[in-house]
Amino acid sequence: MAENRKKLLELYRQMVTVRQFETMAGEYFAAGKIPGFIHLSIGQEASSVGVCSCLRPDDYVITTHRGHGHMIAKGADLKRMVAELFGKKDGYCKGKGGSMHIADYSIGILGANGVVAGGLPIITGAGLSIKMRKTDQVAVCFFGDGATNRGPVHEAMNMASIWKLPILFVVENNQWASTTPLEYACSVEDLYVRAAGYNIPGEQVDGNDILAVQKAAEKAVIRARAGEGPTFIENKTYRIKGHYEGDPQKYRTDSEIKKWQDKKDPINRFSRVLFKKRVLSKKIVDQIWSEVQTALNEAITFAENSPFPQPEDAMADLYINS
Amino acid sequence: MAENRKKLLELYRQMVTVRQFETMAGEYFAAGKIPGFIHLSIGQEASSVGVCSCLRPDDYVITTHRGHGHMIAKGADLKRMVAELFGKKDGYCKGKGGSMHIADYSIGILGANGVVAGGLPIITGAGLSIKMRKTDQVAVCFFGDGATNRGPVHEAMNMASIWKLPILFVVENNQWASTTPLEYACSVEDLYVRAAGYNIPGEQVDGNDILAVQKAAEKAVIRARAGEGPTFIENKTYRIKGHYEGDPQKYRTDSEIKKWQDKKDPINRFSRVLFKKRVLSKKIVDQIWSEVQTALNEAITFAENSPFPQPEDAMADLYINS
Amino acid sequence: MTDRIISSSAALAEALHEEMQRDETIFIMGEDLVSHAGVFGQFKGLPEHFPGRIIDTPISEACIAGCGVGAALTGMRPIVDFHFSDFVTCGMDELCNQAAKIRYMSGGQVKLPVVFWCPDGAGLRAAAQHSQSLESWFVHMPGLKVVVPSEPSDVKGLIKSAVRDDNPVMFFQHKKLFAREGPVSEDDYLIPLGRAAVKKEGKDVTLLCYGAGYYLCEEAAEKLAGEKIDAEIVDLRTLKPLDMETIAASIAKTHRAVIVHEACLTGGFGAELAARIQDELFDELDAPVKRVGARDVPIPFSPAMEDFVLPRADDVAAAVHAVTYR
Amino acid sequence: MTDRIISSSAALAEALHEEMQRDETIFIMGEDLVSHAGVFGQFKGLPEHFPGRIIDTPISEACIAGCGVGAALTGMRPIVDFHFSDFVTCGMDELCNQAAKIRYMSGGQVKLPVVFWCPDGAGLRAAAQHSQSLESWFVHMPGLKVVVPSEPSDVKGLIKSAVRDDNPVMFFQHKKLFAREGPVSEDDYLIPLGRAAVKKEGKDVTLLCYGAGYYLCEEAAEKLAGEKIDAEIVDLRTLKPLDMETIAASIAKTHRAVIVHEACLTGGFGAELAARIQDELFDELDAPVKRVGARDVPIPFSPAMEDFVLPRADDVAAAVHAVTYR
Ligand SMILES: Cc1ncc(C[n+]2csc(CCOP(=O)(O)OP(=O)(O)O)c2C)c(N)n1
Ligand SMILES: Cc1ncc(C[n+]2csc(CCOP(=O)(O)OP(=O)(O)O)c2C)c(N)n1
Ligand SMILES: [Mg+2]
Ligand SMILES: [Mg+2]
Repeated sequence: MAENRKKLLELYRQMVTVRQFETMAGEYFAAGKIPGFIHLSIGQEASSVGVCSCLRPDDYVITTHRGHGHMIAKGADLKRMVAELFGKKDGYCKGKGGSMHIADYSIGILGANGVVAGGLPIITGAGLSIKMRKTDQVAVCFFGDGATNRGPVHEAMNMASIWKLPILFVVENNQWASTTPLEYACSVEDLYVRAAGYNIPGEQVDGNDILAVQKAAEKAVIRARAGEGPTFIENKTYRIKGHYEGDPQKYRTDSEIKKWQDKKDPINRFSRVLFKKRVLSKKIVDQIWSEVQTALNEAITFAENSPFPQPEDAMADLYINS
Repeated sequence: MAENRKKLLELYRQMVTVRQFETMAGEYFAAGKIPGFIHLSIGQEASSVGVCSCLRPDDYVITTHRGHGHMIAKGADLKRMVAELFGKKDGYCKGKGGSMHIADYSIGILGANGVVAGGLPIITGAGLSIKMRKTDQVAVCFFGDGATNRGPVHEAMNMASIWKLPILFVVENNQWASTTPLEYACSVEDLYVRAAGYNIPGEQVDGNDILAVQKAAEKAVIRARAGEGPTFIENKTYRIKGHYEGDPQKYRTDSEIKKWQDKKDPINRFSRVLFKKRVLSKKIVDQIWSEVQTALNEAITFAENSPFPQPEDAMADLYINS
Repeated sequence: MTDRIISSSAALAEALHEEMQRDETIFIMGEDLVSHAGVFGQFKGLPEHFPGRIIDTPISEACIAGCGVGAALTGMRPIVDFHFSDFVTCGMDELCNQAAKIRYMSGGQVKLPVVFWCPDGAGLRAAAQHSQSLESWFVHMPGLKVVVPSEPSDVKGLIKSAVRDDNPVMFFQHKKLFAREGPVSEDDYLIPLGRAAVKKEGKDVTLLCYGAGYYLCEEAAEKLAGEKIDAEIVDLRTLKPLDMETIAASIAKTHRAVIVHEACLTGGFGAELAARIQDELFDELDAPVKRVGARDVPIPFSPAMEDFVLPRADDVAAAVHAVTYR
Repeated sequence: MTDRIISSSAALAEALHEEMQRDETIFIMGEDLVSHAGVFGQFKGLPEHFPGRIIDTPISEACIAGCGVGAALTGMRPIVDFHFSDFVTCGMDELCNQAAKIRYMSGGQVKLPVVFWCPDGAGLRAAAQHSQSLESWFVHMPGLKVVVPSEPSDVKGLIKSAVRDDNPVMFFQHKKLFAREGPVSEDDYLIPLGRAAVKKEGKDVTLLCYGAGYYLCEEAAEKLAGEKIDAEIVDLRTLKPLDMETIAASIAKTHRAVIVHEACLTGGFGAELAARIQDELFDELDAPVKRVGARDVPIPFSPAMEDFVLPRADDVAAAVHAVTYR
């Protein structure tokens, strides 16, 4: 019971961490501290945290252009994350990748990807590798609803199925792909139905309910570790912020966004549950938010203090000597 | 009735034409008259003829590396076909394409394709064009069971569905993709089940029963012309010859092939039906086979007499002046 | 009629507006076009004026490119928006094995009037997968034409020619140049594909460039003028077909050439051009042909590194010094 | 140990056999490999000896290539068979946006030991979509290495180095050379990537070649010998990294260079090489660098046309005449 309580609190803390990280990133982007463009996952925290809570450190995760949450949930170091977003030398990629290519291979993050659906063929290779090396690792690929219409998704799902690879295909169906709604671009309303075309169990999950996500992921992980093959999980959720920071969002109304805030907000929802279970109290909430803020402040200080790479550093890290 | 009789005889004649054409091609290939490599459709005649019998001259067809049957069924000129296989100047492509790239745009054949599944994105464009030009044409794409695992198939089916394009996706499931059996490479046993993932009606048809094929195609064509969108038809059949002429076929047994010959042969099956209906008689059969042979002989003579292109002709036909 | 000072985006939209008005078989398809008039706002006004002819697609680059092929084969004149030129990688088969080859493989039975419109280039801190300049791949693919305009007036005249061309055309525009302004005539004019422009006359060295490289040359030429080096700037505008005549005429005058592009140096278009010049104009050259391009690494994210990797006007000037020293 | 006369296919299979024995993380995946030991029989013996390590795949080039990336990132050393090099078009994103860039984008966190094995080239009457030589695309993509062996002994030594390399390597072998025989040592030897071979010494002209081009040069050199023109043949073997040192040494001796490849001329690797030579070795050259390659059209089907499009030894000789005339 105490154990369970601890776990629930940890889930809550993780979601708060993702939320605060993203909020911070939006602010620092607006302030001109983060170059390029960034895609925030506010509103989708239940998916990243819920799924990754079922994983071991040696499991693999591939994420997308909207990958900060997955990084954090898999255990990434906030300091090096912020430093990377700032383009600093102590960033995960020494400033070479930025938000869209952030990765920490030491904790099994096989990279974010700037190419939509770019991760699916790679995760299939990771799954094949697990099978050939005969470990019981699992490999998780997050991707968006928009990504589901790209060909490599089809190739990967088929291949993972015929070889029974230990893979979780996790669609974060936030109902929008940039300016394009799912209902326009996608021939089916519910993405999980496509799984049947590959003989893969598919499930649609309330993606803003972290316990539901966790339950589905847990089942899929057990299946994968047992060598029974891949699972397709559709986490139905909603992107609260623009596609990228600065997005004019002419394609949707404020009232649509509103519908997904407050009551449906995954953190609010989970905290209501935890309050009811008496796991959370106002005091604990304040404590967690302020601890996370402290950690984040440290990360920002670290990143601010980290030097920019030297221009010539651009020439390093392309080939490895072998 | 007489009308119907004529139509049935025409179907039979077409199947015989495809069969004899392919047999001839195999012989001329073995004799060194046809350069490169060729893929024959013997055993699959019910699919090509059955589907194309539902089409108008202004409808579009895209075929594959195994495309002679579709060409013939759509009304191509045997003379120019043989000439192309021989690499002659009077061939459809002036000897530039050969078997794998044979095409007759004047009868709506938008090309064979040496790239497996290469036709699917193109047919989608043809379907879109029909819709934009507001005609009631339909566009048919043939492809193999092996092709179904390529990504562009997925992209095309989704796009055709969301725009309700007038397309027939016709899989000729001959159960083998080169050396690889469907049951190994494909995560589902029945390919038509994948159609549900695109909200497209899908149907599996006994692909060696030409009347069954015709019925399914007819329904799909009516649906397409009515603006109701694409249909997915899986013609289950079998490739009697090797993947290419000269294929050592170590991957399958003679007895497996035998199972699909004789009784299951699509021409034999159809002739049994026609005999029963008294549409065919021994005499008519002989007459048709010999008429087809005569036409084919003429085509061969035409092709033999056609000159080879001049070496420098290679430099023509790349760009059009505009 | 008079020239106005407008941006490359505005020039593009104006040209397409005129063409779409003229020919109703023209349409534009790609991702995220309608609501923001293209991801860079480059099609401003078109969605309202031509409803149903600016078509949003799912994220399916292979099929989008193939749609361009299929529609072109059946009576339409599609313009396919590739969103970011980096994603041509997702449609290379449709571009290179289909669009480029179909007419030829058919023995000339058909035409393929399709434009593949690709916003390319770096400098936006967009990192390795959103910053490439890949034009040289397509120069190495018989059957395609390749156009890379620089100034807004070129954009207008060249996109019109590309749209009217009956062959598949790869059309690259640099993302950082969309907002850049220049004089553009109100006339309905065409710039033929395959004609370079001498944008500045000079007698000491020929600067051969296209796309963003043009502005580097302009800047470098100004600096060099201060050193009494009189550079001629030839903006190639079309890489295939290539206007060797204009190039040769310029080099016959200057006897020195520097090629400038943003694509990474090794295997870039500068390689082909330098190879041809040293062969066809060997006796005209008083110095080797120098090339200026990005360094041979992926584009890094962090600003100082990205700037280091990309060619600058100073690099152009340095190359000019190297060839005028002799 | 002794040399045997064996084919390129046998050399490839032997080398892979040795490597797979040595390192159990090596495996081969691709279409139609197991039953016929590869579509050209190039992996003869391997399916029996290494069951489960030669893996048939569905027809899914993008995912196959991506599998190579994913497996390489997680402790394996995959060899990805592309079936025909023409189909790299179906996996260009995985090759160029993923394999080539992942290490760099990650700031050097990982290695990617993967070989993309691509049978290329024309001459089999296989027409436009089964006959291309596309190596120059990958030379223009930082992060990839590019290897193109010619003789069986090179195949053996180079594939071993490619397999042991921790970077992604594009490995092209010409389909018509599989059956071609030559002496191959029984030793377990490596040919380092980035080292060219002077295969015939000569003093009058340097023939720079790789892959099938090597045999054209060999044939041409013999003819030229009859005319008392003494050609040196430098087989580059690796295009990236490139052995400029050996090239420079040869040209410093001959002062003339002809580059030979089967890829179509415009934008081919010869462009890059000629551009570098005329720049770096300008004062050594007594004549322009000439390039010999296929004509700039897709490969046509009919034999006389295909032969006309492809470069021949006579073309090499003619280019040599052009540069030795001066
Ligand atoms: C292959 C490719 N095509 C297009 C893009 C441009 N793009 C970036 S994100 C995006 C939308 C993705 O939508 P979705 O998969 O639903 O993910 P989300 O942004 O909603 O998390 C698009 C079109 C890209 N990065 N890669
Ligand atoms: C993209 C691509 N990959 C691989 C090949 C090589 N190849 C040609 S036909 C074929 C098998 C095709 O099988 P299927 O689609 O079932 O058609 P079938 O030959 O049975 O008619 C393969 C792998 C190709 N031509 N194109
Ligand atoms: Mg989305
Ligand atoms: Mg098949």
